[in-house]
Parts: sequence; structure tokens; C-alpha cells
Amino acid sequence: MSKGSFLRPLKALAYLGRPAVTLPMEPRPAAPNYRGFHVNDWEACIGCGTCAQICDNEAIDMVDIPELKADPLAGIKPRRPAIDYGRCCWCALCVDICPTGSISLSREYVHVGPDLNTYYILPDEKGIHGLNYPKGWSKSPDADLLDLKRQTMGEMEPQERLQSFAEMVAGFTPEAALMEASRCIQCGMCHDACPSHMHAPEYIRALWSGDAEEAVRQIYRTNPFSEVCGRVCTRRCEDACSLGNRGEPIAIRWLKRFAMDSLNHEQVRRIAAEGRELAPSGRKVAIVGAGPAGLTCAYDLARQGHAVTVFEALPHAGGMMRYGIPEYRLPYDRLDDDVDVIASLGVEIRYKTRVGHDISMERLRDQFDAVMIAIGLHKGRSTRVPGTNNENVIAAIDLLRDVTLGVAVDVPKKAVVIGGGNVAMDAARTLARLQTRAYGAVQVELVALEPADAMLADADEVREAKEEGVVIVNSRGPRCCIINGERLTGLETVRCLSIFDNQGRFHPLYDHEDAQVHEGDVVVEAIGQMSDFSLLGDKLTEKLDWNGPRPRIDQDGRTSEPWLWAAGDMVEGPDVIHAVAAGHRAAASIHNEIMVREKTP
Amino acid sequence: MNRELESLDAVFREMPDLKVEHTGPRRTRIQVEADALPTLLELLKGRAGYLHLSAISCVDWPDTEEFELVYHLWSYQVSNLISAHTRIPYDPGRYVSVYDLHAPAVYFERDIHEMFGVWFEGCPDQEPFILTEWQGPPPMRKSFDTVAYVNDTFEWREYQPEWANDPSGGKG
Amino acid sequence: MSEEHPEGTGRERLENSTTIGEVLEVAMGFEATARDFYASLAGRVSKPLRGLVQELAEEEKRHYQLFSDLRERPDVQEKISEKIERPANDHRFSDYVQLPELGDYPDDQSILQYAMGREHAAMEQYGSLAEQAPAGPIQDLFRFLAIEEMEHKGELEKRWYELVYPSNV
Amino acid sequence: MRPENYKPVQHSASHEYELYFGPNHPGIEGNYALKCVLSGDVVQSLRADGGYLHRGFEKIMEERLWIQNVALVPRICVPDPVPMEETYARAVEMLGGLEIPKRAQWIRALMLEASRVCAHLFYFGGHAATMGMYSNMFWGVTDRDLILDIFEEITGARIYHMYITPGGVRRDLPEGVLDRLSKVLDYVESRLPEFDNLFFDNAVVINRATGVGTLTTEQALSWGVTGPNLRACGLPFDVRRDDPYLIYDELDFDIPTETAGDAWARTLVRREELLQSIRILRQIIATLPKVGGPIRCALPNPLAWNVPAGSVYARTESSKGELGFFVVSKGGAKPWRVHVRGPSSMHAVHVLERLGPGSRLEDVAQIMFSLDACPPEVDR
Repeated sequence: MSKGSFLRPLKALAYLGRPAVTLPMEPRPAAPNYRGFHVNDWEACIGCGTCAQICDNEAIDMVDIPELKADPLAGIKPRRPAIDYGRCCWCALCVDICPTGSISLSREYVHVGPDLNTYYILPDEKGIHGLNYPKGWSKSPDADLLDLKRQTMGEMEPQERLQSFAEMVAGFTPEAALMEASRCIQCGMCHDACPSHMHAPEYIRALWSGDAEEAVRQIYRTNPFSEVCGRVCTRRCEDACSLGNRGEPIAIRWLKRFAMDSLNHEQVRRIAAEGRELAPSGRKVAIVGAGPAGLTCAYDLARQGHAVTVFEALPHAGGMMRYGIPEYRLPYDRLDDDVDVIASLGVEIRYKTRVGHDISMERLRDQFDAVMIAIGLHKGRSTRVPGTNNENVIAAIDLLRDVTLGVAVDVPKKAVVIGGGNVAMDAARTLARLQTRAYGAVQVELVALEPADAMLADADEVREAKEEGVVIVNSRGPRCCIINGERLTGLETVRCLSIFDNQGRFHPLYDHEDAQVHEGDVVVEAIGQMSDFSLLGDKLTEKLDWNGPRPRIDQDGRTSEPWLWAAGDMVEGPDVIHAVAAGHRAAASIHNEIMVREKTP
Repeated sequence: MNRELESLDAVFREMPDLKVEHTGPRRTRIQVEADALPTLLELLKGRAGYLHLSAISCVDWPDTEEFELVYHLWSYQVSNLISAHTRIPYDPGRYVSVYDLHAPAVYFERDIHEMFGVWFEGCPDQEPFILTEWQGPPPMRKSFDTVAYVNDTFEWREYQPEWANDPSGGKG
Repeated sequence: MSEEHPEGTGRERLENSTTIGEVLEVAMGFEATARDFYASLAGRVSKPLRGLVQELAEEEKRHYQLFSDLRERPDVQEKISEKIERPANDHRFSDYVQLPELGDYPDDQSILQYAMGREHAAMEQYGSLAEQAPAGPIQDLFRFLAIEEMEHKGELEKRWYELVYPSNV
Repeated sequence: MRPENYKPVQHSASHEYELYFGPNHPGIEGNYALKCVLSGDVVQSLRADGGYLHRGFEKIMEERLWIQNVALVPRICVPDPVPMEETYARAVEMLGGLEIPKRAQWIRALMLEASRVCAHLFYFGGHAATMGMYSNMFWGVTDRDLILDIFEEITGARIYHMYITPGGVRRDLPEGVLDRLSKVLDYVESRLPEFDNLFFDNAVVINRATGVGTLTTEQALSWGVTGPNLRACGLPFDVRRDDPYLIYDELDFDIPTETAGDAWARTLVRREELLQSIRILRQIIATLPKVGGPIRCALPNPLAWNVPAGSVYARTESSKGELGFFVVSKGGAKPWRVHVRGPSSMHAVHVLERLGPGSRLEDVAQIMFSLDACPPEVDR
């Protein structure tokens, strides 16, 4: 080993002759990737609070900003993150998990001051001192902490689908459901967007922790039509899902279905009965219409100990869920399960009993403590272009009802469907199945006013319809049905150049020169639906306050008649989950009202 | 090398109640009864070259009211790590020290005594090291709730930042 | 249908009108007829539809008022030229909707269709009168009236859509 | 223990007295103290007194999501934080069966070796400072800063990078950083002759450090010494070679040893290790451009990440010795138990308490420092 030298260290004296190291006073520029103070783009930020959730140190608070507008349907909360630099450790997990990418760290890193309050900031895009420093650490797609891709689900091939009305999607496998549930960031946007405010974050979390029973319990807090909504819900929740900002929203609907599929019927019945009031209240409520609104209302009231009787004109319960939704989307035995759970709570359903015909509204008023009507929208509207009075021009809703009822339908070899919404898809795809069965070939043309990128129907529905051979012709407005003698031979349409005016109101512009003929033995109109209020009778019709064509109701669903409530599609437009929500509201209102009133003998 | 591995097998043959599992490259997990662990360590050291006590870890399992003690032993000769797991009940929460076999054990046993409250018979030093002024229960136990302690002990700082008066900053 | 249209019988009078005041007066007459028609219809339809019919009557009344105001105003010419300088587009969406027979129990859709038909016919009539009239204030006035009716029709189309399509899911 | 709470033992009149050594002693980088019983200036017995920097990491980690601990672990050891990140991440990867992409493995090795260079530069400076020789410390710290610049570029942070995450790393390397690292390595290498002039070939230093705090091979083995301190006793054990992780078995490097087992041998081993780390880094710089692919494997949503139940013991060769993380998962969203076997806690307490007696007071700081004790990690 070297003994070392006494002189060599003196070489360091050369440093005395070297220039001193000097540094400028102003802060040295930080690296491009630097983790300095936060910046947050308020336009992009949705206030989901995921940054606050991931924060190691609880350094992020979500601050309500009264001036910002809440938009639950778009998944935007009026709050923005505030950062406590007494706690922040600049790990930037908030950046890597942000669903929108609004939050970043800047290259600004100096803040000096005696006032501790200045260390608690509400960052905007300009940064802590409003100096617009460039961004440092910001979102990087290769290190995103969110899984933006949805789990896939098995579904039948189109040719197989066309052979029957069997349900076409398989539902999640347990592995896929677990993976899908694990994607959820628990921001609760879905809860806010859902008309019924379902506890989706809670049931998704329960599924993730492997507790399907708890998931169903959470589901039943707000929705007794979960078999149905697990399959056909319009899922405002998924539109609002934070993950949809940069990726695919959580498949909330399919997770609900998975939860319901995981339990047997007895378990579901038991869960639905948990916490139910066992002592009868002695109050009686009549509900007209066994659809989602009516039966949800019945469910709530029955749970509270009231005696509920539901009057249904048709032979089975479900309303539009049964008579409007084809079975390949919603198998009727699943709907039966939902109905059975409700009936198991003691709800009496009187089928084939048409109020206004078999029993009058006045009788119901006299015999019950309260009456609720939820009769849906079972009459189809017509475009009323020339020729629509031909017998082969039919309403989609009539066609769908006949198929469910098992009425023999004359299956047209060629059919034209007018409409671009889900009902139009239902009609077209039902016809495709009927045609496959009768002729082995699909010849359905669907004409929609909207362009392909603005269809009213779900993208999935459109895709699946196309896969099944339905020809979708976009941007066409109907001009007339072509009648040859008495016989309908097709539909003539013109090009629709634009649909809405600059105020966003409907005002389509047609190009009359661009006409086209769509051959068909039958034209199905699937544009809109209305209610048949004849059950009310002239006196009640005259007595009620109306809001346009619908009875006027208050926010709880109560009409101008104190004994009468109305809910569901007939007052709110068609949507199962809205109807469920309305059923809950009406039930709460009815309960409050009848509990303070004397019992009707 | 092969000779050493054979001797490890010899150890296992001698102690038939061990549950041995190869959990990964150079990793072996052994489940051993508490009264057999010192023997195992002795055999491992004396016969199989497991000289280096890398660590002793303690895990609290309140469900069964047990502490799990894990002895991590490394053999420089065969490059393998054995983690010997054993469990002792909360009550009385005593175990024997392996100090006489592995001197570094004193450091870990002292730490476990301090943080979990396990008493090691024969350990020469179980004085507090970090918690010299601590009156509370052994804090690494699951029953000690850090957040509750912090909330009980410390004040949360309240801020009054300027922006709280106008959170929108004119952006609303 | 045409018998029912008050415009049909008034065409001659309009063709022979020579002053703005006269034309407006005839137009006011049409609006008054329509207003009265809706008012009487309101008494016949059921309550849910009554609101709609009453609103239509109100709108005709407003139109009547507009023309009446115009007649009184000295700057009428200015107002008219202002309007015809930026004529609206006829989107013609409802042109294919049949003119219904309004029976004893018309539904909401029929009533709106009927109203749209009326506005359409009036628009066509004023349009063709403008074609015939020599260039000048009278021709401008006819154009003005045609545009007014077209705009009204457009409004009704929007209402029609909101009634017929809202449930399109 | 807080100084104000320190109650000196009441001794009967004797030649022995107790000295509270630290925590603000300039030779001690950090916050733990030594209680020395002295007779004259000879240490009779020595007790390590920790706790100043106890932050309860192991406990806190049980309260945090798996991903959140990424932000916590580097703070355990300030001068050499990267091995903490690496070992925690690897433990989670072993539990969760995560495959680290090749590119991420190379990047992690780069971070680890660069951190070792940093730590050793710090060490020379610190060791010299315990002898009152501060120039060397300033040089070491200044040169280390150039590597911190590289860290800043790669990770956006200079000390606590929070960069290695279970499954890989959090960002890919920025453009051109390998060239800049290469230049820094050239520079550091070119500086070594100057360090030699001042320190390694300095007769005063050599005299001062030779024979101080000598560990025999037997003592080293039985006292649980690891890392460079063990290699200074002639035992060529290195986790990177014996229990390899990442891509270390694809790298070409030597394991330097010394035989004297004293403070000077420990420093010499580290000087050679610094060169070996530079050699490794040059291999990484040459290889990384050819290793493409992702920088992280797909991870579950960190807010809903249940790591499969089980327990693992992950080990890393840090600049200070063997670092181990024993991590237990109950299958939940948070670790059930994380036990950190810090490399220097064994040296700073167990070994030092045995090595200290018999030495002179002026050597205590040097012995402590030559073992490369990292007080924040001792205290955890």
C-alpha cells in the first residue's frame, strides 16, 4: 500500500489561481421535466378530485368554486384542486393519474415569503406567481397511471345473432369484471350524472373487492330494475365518467349486470327485502302501469309497509322494457326476475286490467290513499308525409309490441325504417331477425335525418345493426311514401343538408333536387312516441293542469290533483333510469303525504 | 456447490416438519414451529453455510393474535436466501433470542422489542433506541392508529390564503 | 282545404291594393281570421291541446298587431326594406307533411301541421304576389310579408319537431 | 434523545466520563448521536443514540397505497435514495408478478450506479471532513452536483427522484441525456487524480486512517457487516453479483476488495468502486440506445390495486451495503408490512458499538463515517 506523499496535496494550492465559481443571482433554469409548482388548466379540469385521492400527503384539497357551473351530465364538478406546499412532496402522482391531463408541474421552483398562507395555492394555468413558467413534469402517455382501455366482452357473431332473439352479449367473465372494476377512480361523476343517483362507485368498489353481494346491496339502494339497467340503460354515468376524457369510460352498465348475474335470484330477493318495514302502515296506494316508474314506486312504498296495487293493461309487467325493447337486448326472464323481486315484497299486480275501461280513475281515487299513473308512451308518432296513411306504414312501437306479444307479423321481404334513434335500431334489427327466419336474407334500409357522426342511437347499436345487414342511409328526410295503386312500394327521401339552426333548434334544410327512392313493402316509422291519456276520462282531463301535452307535475311528480301523482316516460320522455328515478321521487312524496293523512277506510 | 445443497437437504431430512417452498430464484421459504426455529438456524449455519443473518422481520397478525417472526438468512457459499417464518402468540409475546448464534440478531430483536413489544429471552440489549421518550404502546402494532394519534396530538394548520376570498380569481 | 283558407278569397283584394296601407289592412284581415279560427278551435279540443291552440291564436294576434303597428308608423318603408335585404331561407322541412283534415278531434300533431300548412300557403301567396307586382314599395311589402310567414312557419316546424321527435331515443 | 432530556449518569469520582457526541458534530452527517464513555481520550464504551430523524416510515407505509410509497421510500436515505426506490419497487414486482420491461431495467441500473457515484463522492468528502479536511468535501459535493443535474433531467428532481416505480420507471430518458452523462463521467474520472493529490495519496490522510476502526474478517462476518465495508475485509461479496437483479448479470464489472479492514481500506474500496460504477455506466450508455420498448409494464389502477398476498425479501447492493425490503401483502390495496433492512443501520449501531471501544476520541467520527453510516436511514 502506498504510504502517500506529503507534497502532492500542495498541488491543490493551484486552485488559488483558478477563477472562483460564480453563479447568477436569479434562479437557474430548471430541467424541461422539472417538478416545480403546480399548474392547472381550469378549462380542462373537471374537478373529479382524483389528484386529491392519489396524493400521498393529503396536500390537495378540492375547493368549491361557486362561479363555476356544475355539469353532472358532462362529468364536471365546480371545484378545483388547491395545493398545500406544507405537505406536498412533488411526487407528481397527481399529474400521472389526472384523467384529463389538466394538472402539471411547472419549471418554476422558487417561492420565498414569511406568510405561510402563500404556501397554500389554488393553481391555474399561469402558476403560483402568475408568471407563466413553462410546464415541467406533465402527462406522458407511456406512463399513464390510468388504464384507459375497457375490458372486452364476448358477443355472438352477426350471423348467429340473426337466427334468434337470444341475448347477444355474453356479460363479463369474473376476471374481466374484476379488471374493469379496478379501473374505477371513484370520482363519483357517475353517481351525479345518474338520474337515480345510483351508487356506482360503491358497487364497483365492492366488485373489485370480490363482494358481489355487497355490490347488489349498493345497487338496490337506488334501483330495483338492475337486471334491466345492467343491460339496456342509457347510462348517463358512462358519458360522465372521468376516464372518458382521454379513454374509454368504465363499463358501468356491464359491471352492474355482472353483479346481478353473480347472485342467484333468492339472494337478490333477500337483499331487496333487507331493512323493509314489516309492520303494515295501513295505507293503500294504486299505481297505474307496471313499467319502471310504476314498479319502482311500488317497490319503495311496499318497503315502507304500504299496500300497493299495480294495474297493468297488458298481460305482463315491464311496460316499455318488455314491449319496446327486443329480447336480444333484454331477455324477458331477467325482466321477470326484477319484477318478481318487487312482487315478493307484497306488491299486487293486476294484469290485463285497463284503467279507464275496467276500472275508472275515480274509483281508484276513492278506494286508495293515493294514485300514481305511469302509463308510458305507447303510441307511435308519424311523420305524416303523404302515403303514411297506408296500412303498410306502421309504427315501430306497434311492431315491437306485436313481436313481444307473439302476434303474427307479416314479415316484409324489404323494409324501410324511418328514424335514427335506438327505437329505430330496435325495429330494424327485429325486422332483420324476422326476415332471416322467414326468408334467410336481411333487406332493411334505415333512413336517418342525422349524419353518420351524429346519430341519436348508441354507436354500439349502429355498429351492431350494420353488422346484421341493416343498411343505414344517413342525412335523408322523408318526402313521401310511394304508393302504386293501393300497394306501398317504398319511401322517397331527400338529402338533409343540416338539421339545426344556429340556436340549436330543429330547423332542417333539405336539398330537394337530391331525391332517392328506398324500396320496401313496409315502412316503419320510428320517430317519436306519445301517451294515450284516454284512461283519465273527460272530467279528470279537464280538471288537471297540463304542461303542453303532458300533465303538469311538481318536482316530486305530483299533479295538480292532490291525490294523483304521475311519473315516467309520460311526463319525462322515454328512459328507463329516468323512470326509475321518477318512481323513487313519487314514492317519497306519496309516503310523506299519506303518512300525515287519515287512513282511507 | 452441490455438496452444500445436499447438506441443505440433510437439514430438511433432519427436521421433517418444515414446510419448504422455493418461491423464486435464490429464495426459499420455510415455515417452522417456534420451538424448532433455533435448531433450524443452528443447522443452517453449521451444516449449510447460512452465516449471514440479513434481517429479522416482525409482522403483526391481529386476526390470530400472533406475531410472525421472519429470519432472513443468506448463504455466501450457495447464494441462496432462506426466509424462515414462525409465529408466536401475543400472549405472552416472548421468544428466545438467537444472539448467541447470530450476533446481529441483537439489533433486530431490540428493534422488534421496541416497535412491537416482543420480549426476547437472552437478548443482551433491549433498550429503547428510537423511542427513548415514548410512553405509548409499541407503535408498529396494528392496534396503534397513527392517524388517530396525529389528530389527537397535533393541531391542523388553518390557512387563510388570499384566493379564498375570490376562488374564481375572476375566472368564474 | 283551399276553401278554408282566408287567403284564397283575399287574393283579388290584395292584387288590387295600391297602397301599403291597403295591403297591410288585407293582411291584417287574414291574421284576424286565423286568430278567430284558433280561438274557436280552442273551445273544441281537449285540455292538453288547448294550450297549443291558444298559443297559435296568440301568435296570430301578435302578427296582427305587428301589421297594425306597421301601418301606423311613418318609417314603415325602412322597416320593410330592412327585412327584405336579408331574406331568410325556406328550409322546406315541413313541405312534405300532409295538410290534414282537422276533424272534430284533431290531435296536437294535426293542429301544428295545419298551422304550418297555413303559413306555407300564405308564404307562397305573398311570394307570387311579389313576383307579379311591379318593382316598388308594394312589391317590397309582399316580399316582406312572405318572409314574415316563412319565419313563422319555421317557428312552427321547430315546435312540431319538439313535439314529435323528443322521445327519439 | 433530546439533549435537554439527557440525564448524565452520576458517576462516583473516577477516571471515566461520558461524552455526548453529536448530533451536531461536523463529522456526522445527520442527526444521530453517540454516547461515549471515555477514559482520557480512549473510548471505553460507546452507545448509538438514534431517533432524531425517526419518521415512522415502516408504519406510514402500511397506511399508503402501493403506488404512494414510491414517493416515500427515497426519503429513507438522503445520500443514496435510488436503491430504496429500486428495492421497494422490486419487492412489489416480485409480489405482483410484474415483468419489468428490458429498457426500464437498464434505466434503473443506470440510476443505481449514478447514485452510487454520487454517494461515493459524498463519502470521500465526508471522510476527509472527519479529519478536518474540508476542501475534499467541497470538491466531492460539487462534482456530485453534476450528476444531480443528470438526475434532474431524467427524473425532474435532484435528490428524491420518486422515479422508479413498480413495473418500471416513470418517464423515458430525455433526448441526449446519455451523451451528457457520458461527459460528466469523463469529467469525474478526470478529477480523480486531483482527489488523489489531495486525499488518496496524502501521507497525512493515510497515516490518519490506517489502522483506525479495523475489522477482522471474522468480526465482519459475525457482526453482519455488508457491502464495501465487508469487501474492505477481503470478502468479495456483492449482491449485484451473488443475488443479481435487473440486468446486472449482463454487465461486466469487478468487485474490488481490500484486506486491511480499516477505515483507509474502506475508503480505497470505494474509490475503486466509483471507477467500476463509471465502467458499468459506460456499458449502459452504450447499450441503452439499442434497448427499445416500453418503460413500464401495464399497472392496475393505483387507486384499486390489490397486490397478491404473500411476502418477499428483495435485496439491493446500495453504496452502503446490503439493502433489504421485506414486504408482506395481505392481498389488499396497501402493504400489510414493510420492513426495511437498511444497509447502514447495522453498521451505525451494532458494528460501531463494538468497533468503537479502544479507539481514540478523535477517531470516533472517522470510524463512524468510514462505515458510511446514514443516520436518516438508521432512524427511518
